[in-house]
Amino acid sequence: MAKPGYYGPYGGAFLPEILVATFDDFREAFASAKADPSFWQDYLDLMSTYSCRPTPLTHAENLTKHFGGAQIYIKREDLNHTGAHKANNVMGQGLLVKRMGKTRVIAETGAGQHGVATATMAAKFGFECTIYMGEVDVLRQRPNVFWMERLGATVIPVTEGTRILKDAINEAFRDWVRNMDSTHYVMGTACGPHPFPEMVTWFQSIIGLETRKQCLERVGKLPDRVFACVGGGSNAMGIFSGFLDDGDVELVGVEAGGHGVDSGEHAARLASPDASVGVAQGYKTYFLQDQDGQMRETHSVAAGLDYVGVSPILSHLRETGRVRFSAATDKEVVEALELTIKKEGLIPALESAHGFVQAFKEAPDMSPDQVIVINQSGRGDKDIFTVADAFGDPKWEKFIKDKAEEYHA
Amino acid sequence: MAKPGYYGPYGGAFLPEILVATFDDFREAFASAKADPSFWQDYLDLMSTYSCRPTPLTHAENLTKHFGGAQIYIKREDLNHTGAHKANNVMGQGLLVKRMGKTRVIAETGAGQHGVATATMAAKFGFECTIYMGEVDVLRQRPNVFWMERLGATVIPVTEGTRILKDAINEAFRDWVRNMDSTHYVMGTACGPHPFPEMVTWFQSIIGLETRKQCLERVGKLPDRVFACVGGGSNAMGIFSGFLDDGDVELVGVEAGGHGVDSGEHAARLASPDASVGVAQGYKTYFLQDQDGQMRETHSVAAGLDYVGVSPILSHLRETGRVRFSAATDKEVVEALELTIKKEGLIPALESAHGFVQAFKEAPDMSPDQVIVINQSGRGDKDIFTVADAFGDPKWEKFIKDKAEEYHA
Amino acid sequence: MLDHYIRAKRAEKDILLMTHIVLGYPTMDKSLQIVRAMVEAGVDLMELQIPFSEPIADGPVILAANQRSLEQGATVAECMEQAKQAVSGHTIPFLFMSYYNILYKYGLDRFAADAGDAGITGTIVPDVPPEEGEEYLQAMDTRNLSPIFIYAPTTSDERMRYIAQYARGFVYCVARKGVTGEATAFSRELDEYLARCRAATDLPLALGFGVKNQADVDFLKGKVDIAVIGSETIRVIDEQGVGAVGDYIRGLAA
Amino acid sequence: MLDHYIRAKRAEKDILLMTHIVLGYPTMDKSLQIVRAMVEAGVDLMELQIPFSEPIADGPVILAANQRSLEQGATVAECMEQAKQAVSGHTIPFLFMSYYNILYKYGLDRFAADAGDAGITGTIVPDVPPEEGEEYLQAMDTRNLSPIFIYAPTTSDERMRYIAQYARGFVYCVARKGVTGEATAFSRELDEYLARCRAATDLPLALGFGVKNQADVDFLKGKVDIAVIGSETIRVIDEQGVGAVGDYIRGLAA
Ligand SMILES: Cc1ncc(COP(=O)(O)O)c(C=O)c1O
Ligand SMILES: Cc1ncc(COP(=O)(O)O)c(C=O)c1O
Repeated sequence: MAKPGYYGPYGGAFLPEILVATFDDFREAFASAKADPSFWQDYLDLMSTYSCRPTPLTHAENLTKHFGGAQIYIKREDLNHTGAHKANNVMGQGLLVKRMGKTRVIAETGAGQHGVATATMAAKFGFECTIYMGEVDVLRQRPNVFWMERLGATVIPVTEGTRILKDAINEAFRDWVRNMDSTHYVMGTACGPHPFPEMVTWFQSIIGLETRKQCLERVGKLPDRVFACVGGGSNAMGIFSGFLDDGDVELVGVEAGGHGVDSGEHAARLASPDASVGVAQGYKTYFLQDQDGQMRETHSVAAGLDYVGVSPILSHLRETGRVRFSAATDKEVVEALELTIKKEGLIPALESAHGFVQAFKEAPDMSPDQVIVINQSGRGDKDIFTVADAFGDPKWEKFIKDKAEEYHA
Repeated sequence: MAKPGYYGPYGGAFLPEILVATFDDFREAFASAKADPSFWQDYLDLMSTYSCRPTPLTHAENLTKHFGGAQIYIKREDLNHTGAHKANNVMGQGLLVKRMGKTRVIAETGAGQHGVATATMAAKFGFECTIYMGEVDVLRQRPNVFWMERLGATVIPVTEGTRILKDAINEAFRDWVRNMDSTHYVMGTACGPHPFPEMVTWFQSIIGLETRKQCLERVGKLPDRVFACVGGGSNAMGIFSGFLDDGDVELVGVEAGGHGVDSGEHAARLASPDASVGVAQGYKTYFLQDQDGQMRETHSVAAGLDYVGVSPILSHLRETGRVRFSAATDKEVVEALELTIKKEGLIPALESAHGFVQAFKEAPDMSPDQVIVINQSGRGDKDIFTVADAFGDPKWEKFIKDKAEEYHA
Repeated sequence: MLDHYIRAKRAEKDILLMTHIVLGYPTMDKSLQIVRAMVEAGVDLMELQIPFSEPIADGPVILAANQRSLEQGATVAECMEQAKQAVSGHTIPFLFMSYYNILYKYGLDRFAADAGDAGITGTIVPDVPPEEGEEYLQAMDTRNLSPIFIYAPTTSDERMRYIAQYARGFVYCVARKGVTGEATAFSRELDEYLARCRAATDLPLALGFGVKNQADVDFLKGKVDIAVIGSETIRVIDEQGVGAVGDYIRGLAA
Repeated sequence: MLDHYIRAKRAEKDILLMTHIVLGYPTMDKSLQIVRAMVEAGVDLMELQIPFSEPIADGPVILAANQRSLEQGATVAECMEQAKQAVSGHTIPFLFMSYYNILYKYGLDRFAADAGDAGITGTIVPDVPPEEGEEYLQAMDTRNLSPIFIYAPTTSDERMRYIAQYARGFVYCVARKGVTGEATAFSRELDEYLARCRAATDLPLALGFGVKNQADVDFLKGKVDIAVIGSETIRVIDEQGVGAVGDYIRGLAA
């Protein structure tokens, strides 16, 4: 890397001047934390006493048998406190915020997972907390909003722009430029201006480090392929980090194919020809944008993948060929979810189920002495409102209608 | 213990003759499993690769500071797969079912936690699965029913009796006496005929064994007091098991005080004078029953504590003075929940929050070199419908109404 | 004693009939009416069930009758009283059927005493196996009441002999797995099971669970001493009213 | 060059006015009308914002104007065309303001070429710090366009000097933390900050963010060369219509 914060031509820190000093401090604090072994130790201690790390690596014996090919293992980030890998990043940033002496955190959230994780971290560390969430998402993800509020966070519905995740990010930046003295912006994924992609990846690399070790201990060898869904790219970068130097381990990122990569309604930046390089939200990467550089609307059944940009590190790793990308459609995702629940008693988040789709496509053509690891980035019970709709469950609908009646009474 | 399966005068196996042979086999299979060190090792392996054991012991520093007394530690059973300690019991019984060569499991469920856990285990082990659930609970706990069905279980709403947990237990027994050749009844708590209380306690003792070890390692001494909520008694027996022989460790069980132990609307069997010794559902213990021995209606904000009986082992431990009992009212529970969420970023299940109430009452009067452990038996996000109502959140109500509108359209 | 009565009666008849009612169902008064109609129709023994909130061994029909009776406020004291009235004026033996908790809460000794005073001959308590029955057996014995025990198809020969040691009056053979009120196949398999029962005890045998019509009763002749009609009489009452009971019973014994 | 124009103009006036509009807001036609009204009312420089979907440094007023313009279908090509028309017939300098992605996607060289051809004098791109601006600077330089850089109160003296090396035309001093369109306290603290800006560069200084009325403009006299009125003109348009702009501007410069 020639320039710091760049991954090939991607990355950078396209910052309004007002934030430059804040980022100088932030970069410095991060660099000093990264160089300080006691910081990582504190992080490990926190994650093993407050969340449930190391998370298990589960051998999915039934799925393996079902597909009759590679041995399928599942890395269980769903067992983290707050139910997803988001906790890793957020707790790490919490420690950094403490180190920087700031007292307030802000964050964007789409599905609400990162918002809940941040609000949780803020409660634990005693920080003030404001969460920006597109108005559309506030309406869709009320359960998460409810918990954020219980956790003491102020949830601000963003009514600007398309009122979804990217607009929440913009609003969070607008808050930050006002309050940077007291406030740290806890970005939820491996995107945004440098050093966010590097830092989020660093905290999430705990997934990959554990997985590598667990594979060697349990299977006696490294996996042949590792699958992860890609929204912003944090869970994927997290697990991939453990294997980047292991040339024989194939790394596969799976994006949101929505109604199909040809439909125009998807969120596939690296697995479709629809995205192009641009600069927004402070960094350079592939964006789903029009010819003028205006960001397009994206679609996915999984709110957490429904984002226009993608980690600059992944853009680079696609270019170097180190990571292969594919997309999974909404329909495939619901099917993979159904199968995984029935066969293994695991309920992956809709986001995570994207990784399962591609793994299921490839497993049958592999041999039983090959090993696949899928990153189950989160648990799906948070998705009940979406999943119930995807299944069109009439009993669920009746339950909601009756509940509404109760409230009308 | 004079008679096997008895704890002082409590316990036993009051079985219809048709089930006696089944229980003979069951007792034998359990005894042989218990005597076989490889069985426990298989259990530990399963729990550490499929669930997230050992679960962490979290130092609740903010709550400790807030109350200014004893150091408060929280045992994190909420981080188990499926979100509660129920997984321990269910996975253990799954291994036993496999050992017995049976192919079908049935279970009762109240809140739905045990049902989801059992359905999960059945999916993992490839068993057929039928869950009995009082009709009232089916209506109240639709999200859990939804997941059980997705997991491949048949959920049968019980329309007999008071249509709640105890009636579901009766129905499960009625299924069992028809299908005992193929079927094992996965009882969800440390109640029922011998060897259920002993077996469920044995599987749950994993909580106490871990806690004891973690305490010694982290705190350098045993805890002074251990608090756990008591429904049927499985999570309490689980954590208490680690300390029964440590005479200096005070053990405190907290029952559902509902609207107050004087109100008649509660589920306090050992912490109120309202219960008396009886025999029902196959075992002898304290029941909330009328003078004639008819079971009374119970009430708790926590569905999982809303039960007429209690583990015979706990009835005995109260008598011997080894375990002290108290009750927490619905109101206290919601307050403790709110405080715990805000201060620690933890969301205990409403059931678990009962233990927190009593711990919070006692912590301030203890000294900072004393140590309290509370068993957080499960996570509370499953309780959103109940908690949102308890908080009377208008935004939640609006969300549900809007969702209902959508379904009406 | 009860077994003497049965043996004597069997000298006259190929098979005896025992019927079952739930006290307080459909109402206290009507349950007495039903008893009268049954006795007049010629039943040889009667089971009076004291309702319990958790009747674990009963199927939906009897379960619902238990609940209905309790909802209408039936108490154990009242059942005791009604039993006394039911017994009086009839010469056949009456048995109490209930679950252990009812006896336990009432006090076993007091229960046995009051039951004895009411003229009751024995008790059927499906959730007390002999292993758990020490106090129960003692109380029954003191008052000369016959504790009726149960054999099931799953009961081993050895265990049948074990149970026989504690059984008095007769042994109640459950025809099949499951709870009351479901269909039973009256088959060769049942024959073999009953032969096992017969070999295990000298006491008379009753067979219950699923006995519904004359054909069932005929099938049992020569195999057991008593045919027990449980849920089916409640079904008849539910569907055709109390007045239909007499004819139904007469149809069975024809 | 731009700085010569500013210095020359400053010889005549205590302070210059730069106003801002969003191209295509409220409509393309009206935005041209507004430009005309502003120039006639005597502004000395004009900022034409090409709307972007993610205007991260803008507050609600300008943000909403960006969105409105895009919703009505504004394209960059059209903005380029409109800019050409806006410039023609006026003698004051016009600057493009936008975010980097707009230039980047258009092609930096092509953007600079087309902007130059349209008569544009310089560009304000708030999300390109000099560190990220190599290509951008080169493209602007080739076409003799002035890249306007920004100072903020959080910018250190050292960094101000660093930025000054890349700045052309003038330096845009942001009055305070936050985004456009919020209130600014015109205070001693601001004075000190502006003194730091002044010390760091020989280029003229503009001050923007929160300049609203004559008092604000008066406060800035002698401290900076240009007062920038941004969100406030949009507010005036939103509240009083396009016709009110001329009077508003004249009121500031009075
Ligand atoms: C469970 C889960 N997985 C994946 C993602 C996508 O984010 P990322 O690509 O940064 O891992 C999200 C985002 O909300 C999520 O909640
Ligand atoms: C989270 C949780 N805690 C506690 C209980 C009570 O059961 P027990 O007393 O057996 O632990 C339940 C029962 O559903 C539960 O779900």
